[in-house]
Amino acid sequence: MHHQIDSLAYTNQLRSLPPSHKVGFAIALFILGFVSPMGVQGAIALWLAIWIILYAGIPAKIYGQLLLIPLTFWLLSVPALILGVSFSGNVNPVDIAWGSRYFYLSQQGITQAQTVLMRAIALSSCLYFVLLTTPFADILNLLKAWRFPTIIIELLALMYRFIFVLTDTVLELVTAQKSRLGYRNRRSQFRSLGIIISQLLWRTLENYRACSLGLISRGFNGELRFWSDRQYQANPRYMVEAIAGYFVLLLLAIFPYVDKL
Amino acid sequence: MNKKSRRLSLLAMAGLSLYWVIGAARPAQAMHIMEGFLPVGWAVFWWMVALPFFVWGVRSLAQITQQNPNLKLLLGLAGAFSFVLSALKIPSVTGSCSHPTGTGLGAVLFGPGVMTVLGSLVLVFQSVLLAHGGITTLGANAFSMAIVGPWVAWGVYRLFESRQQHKIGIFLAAALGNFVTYLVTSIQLALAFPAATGGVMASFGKFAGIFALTQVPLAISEGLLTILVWNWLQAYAQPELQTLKSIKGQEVVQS
Amino acid sequence: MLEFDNIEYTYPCNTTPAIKNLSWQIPVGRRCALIGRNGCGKTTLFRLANGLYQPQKGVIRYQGKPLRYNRKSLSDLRQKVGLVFQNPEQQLVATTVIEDISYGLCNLGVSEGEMRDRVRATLADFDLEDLAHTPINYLSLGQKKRVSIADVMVLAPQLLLLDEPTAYLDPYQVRQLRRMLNQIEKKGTTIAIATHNLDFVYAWANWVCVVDRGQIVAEDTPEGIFRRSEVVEGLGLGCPLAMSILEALHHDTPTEQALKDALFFQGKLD
Amino acid sequence: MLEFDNIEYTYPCNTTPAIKNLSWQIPVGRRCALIGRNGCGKTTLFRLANGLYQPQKGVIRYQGKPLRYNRKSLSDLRQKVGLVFQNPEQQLVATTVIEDISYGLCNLGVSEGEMRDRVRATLADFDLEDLAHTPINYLSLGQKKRVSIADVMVLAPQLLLLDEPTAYLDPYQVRQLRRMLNQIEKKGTTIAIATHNLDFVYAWANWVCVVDRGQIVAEDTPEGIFRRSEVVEGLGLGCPLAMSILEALHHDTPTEQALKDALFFQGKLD
Repeated sequence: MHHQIDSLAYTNQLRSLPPSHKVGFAIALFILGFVSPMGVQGAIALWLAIWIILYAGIPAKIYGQLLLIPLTFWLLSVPALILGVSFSGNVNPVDIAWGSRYFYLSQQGITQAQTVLMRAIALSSCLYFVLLTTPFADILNLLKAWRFPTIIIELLALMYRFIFVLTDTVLELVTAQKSRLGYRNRRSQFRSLGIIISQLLWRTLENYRACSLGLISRGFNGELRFWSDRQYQANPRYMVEAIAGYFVLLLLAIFPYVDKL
Repeated sequence: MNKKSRRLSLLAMAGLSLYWVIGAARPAQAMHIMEGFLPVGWAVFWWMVALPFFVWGVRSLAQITQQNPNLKLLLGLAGAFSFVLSALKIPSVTGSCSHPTGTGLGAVLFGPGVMTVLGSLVLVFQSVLLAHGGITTLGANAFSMAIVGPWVAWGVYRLFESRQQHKIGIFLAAALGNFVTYLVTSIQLALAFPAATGGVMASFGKFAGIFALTQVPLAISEGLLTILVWNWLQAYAQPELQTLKSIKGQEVVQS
Repeated sequence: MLEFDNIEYTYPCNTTPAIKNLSWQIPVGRRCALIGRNGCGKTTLFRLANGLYQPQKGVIRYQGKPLRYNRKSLSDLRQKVGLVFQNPEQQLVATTVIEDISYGLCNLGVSEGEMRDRVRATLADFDLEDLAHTPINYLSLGQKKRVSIADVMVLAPQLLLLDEPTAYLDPYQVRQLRRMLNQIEKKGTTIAIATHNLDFVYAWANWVCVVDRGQIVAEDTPEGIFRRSEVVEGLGLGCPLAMSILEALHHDTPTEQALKDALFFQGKLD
Repeated sequence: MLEFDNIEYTYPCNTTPAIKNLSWQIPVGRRCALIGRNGCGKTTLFRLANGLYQPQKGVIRYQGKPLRYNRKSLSDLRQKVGLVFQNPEQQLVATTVIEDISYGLCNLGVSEGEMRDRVRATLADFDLEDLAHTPINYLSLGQKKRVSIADVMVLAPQLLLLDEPTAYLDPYQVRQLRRMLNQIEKKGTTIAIATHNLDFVYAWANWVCVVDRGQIVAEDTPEGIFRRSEVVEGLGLGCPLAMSILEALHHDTPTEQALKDALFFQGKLD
């Protein structure tokens, strides 16, 4: 429940780059990663690891932990992808029989699992690059510039602010319960959690009442508008590397097709 | 040769089972399809399916908040509440811990249309703050978690509410809201990765089977927990429930 | 400036009024402190002054004109009468510091240039320039408190109301707050606070109003107020230590200088 | 009783430790007060003492035995070392007063009869009998604070830690709190508080520890501590007014009685 990614995004070394550059770079790689062969996907993942760890200064350990998340999901689905069940008898000699069923390793499944793994790693890297280098306030400003519906931007901004307030509340409540011997067994776990959720809803509405007064007292007129003069500095060195690197990857991606022609 | 490859195959399967046990130990976000998991075609397809629901939800929210701008704040807080709820760890009846979906409680408290928008935004924050789920798979995840889940929960709740069986209604709404989310996710994975023999149905059986072990007990836990919460709210938070009716009530008028 | 005429206010769902038959005028140019037990109506009074609640009886007048509860008049009132809430967590709603400070001006619809000037000047006044683009979530409590005052001061109100400004603050931050209030006062803004911190009241205020059960039961200079036994004993508020000692030793001229030194020492970091 | 041996603790997601190389012993039978700036580590220290956080380095010993972080030992520790949180809003976890007070005992799984006796006795001790079935959300702040202390005392701890007990309270309630603490002490419970309220420290404590940047930088009697300039000026904490006046007039015998009277007057409602 600690919002580590957000605090890294706000302190990382690429924070002052224009968010449109960072997001644009990630989207371009994203599209490339979606359609390119596995080798290029691997190259994208490695290159972005350099950006994230070396240029942005995100601790390698934390980035590794983040990459474990897609990996875990992949591991979880691997059996479903590559294990086949057949009721029609031996497909090939290595199958294992269990009653009338035959389990086998599906060649198609193994290929699929490999493709999915590489794609997931490459695309997750692109997503993480944005998450770890661009603070949420910058993303919101970008969405504003891209003319997303106002109501969505307002809701995102409010949710962002109050997720932190409510998380603090929950953490305090859980700590208080633990200090009074809560969560000792399953029964007390259920009871304590029931209380937490109910209290959380109650406090959510308490916050609503207090904050709406706060908004009104500063002249709320139906819209939540804010102003900011955040300045960004484009970095030529990074721009050159991004563009040059992207072209190399693009060539590598289309090379096999050119060959076929 | 035959014997050797047979042993290899056994070994591979043992390894896979081990992987799966390790994976199951942290099923935390098993119900979010991770970034990059779906092929282009299916990613786009689910975006296209989810988008109309989302747009419809946003438009009705825009109308509600135009009439009563103060509700924006309430909606933002309700969204934050849903996020924090889904980040809590609840004990599953099997002993492990996992996250509730919160779609059942959310749908009953805020209404299913509102939950479509809030649930989708919660998914955005889950990927932004927790790195769970993704952007290409947002369409697919939103369809299972923010559209099918809440509407099923809402339908079930209304059905039992009309028969004056509130508690069963709440339990089933929460449990089914959670369970259906998992079923839809399994279907989505099965469609994207049909098995070589048996096709989509066989594949669905495999995905559903794998996630069932973690998800069914969790659905029951979420149902039980939601009853506890509901009892409390009924007994001590009547004025608060009235406040929430302001978004739900207006939504019904809209639709 | 702001005048309450026979006001009564009852919260919805309550039966006893929170404010009853209250007639009062905020003293212009004075440093005014409201004291009273928890739940006596101080906060309600401030919210009435800001037009957040509409009294069921009586009239509130701003510069002689009765307040009307329509959008235009209220928006005018709230520019002139700023209110800082007790809990900054419930007042800050934007993502970053600069956005939060700009919120009030955005609602007024000022021009881009004026916006920049006023926001930047406020950031400088409250020593928040380095924090301008910091997300609210990463501020410390003292910083949040500072932002919550800056939020209101950016609108350049004529009257600033602060509800429990010293709550959550450590002694060092309380002294910082006092410096901040001095600066605000120099710009011509009248300040009124509601607080439990009697030492702060004695050190800062020159006019004290005692609130009890929804009414102003006494107002006077701090020395005058804390000499009254119905306040000190009847309401159980007690007397600021500094004053009771000064009083006890008042006729003892030789030691008065030493005492004053001690009092001065107390505030020497100001 | 409770002993910290070279403790270091860093919050997850933080780089600088909140507590660093801290070795300290809670003085048994003394009224101990921890003072220090906001964010200096007082609260963290109390939570370490309650086993809520596990230090990355060092050992915490309770009655000579090193604390182990398993369910059983922690549950034993938390019965012996009670912790009252700063904000009662975040400590009260049940629905009604009586349920909240019984929460800790329910978790312990005591028998029905013992439960009734202990809860009833605690309700009586804290003068909460009339409020027993009131929902928490309808209590006033002062009442919530009382319940939050009763919550912990029902477990009959040997050591009671209070984090900012005077926050949110009005002067009358602060005096009530002092009476409560005196009663608790009479029953043999050692009390330690963390606070910003220096007057309260001077009036109540007989041992003061100064915390700065995660370390205990000084400990002494109140008179000893507030005579040190590195505490008063260096940390910007200042000196309690009562003491600085007493000091200033120390050699001036004729007026000392008057001064003491004034100080007594301050606490006369005790």
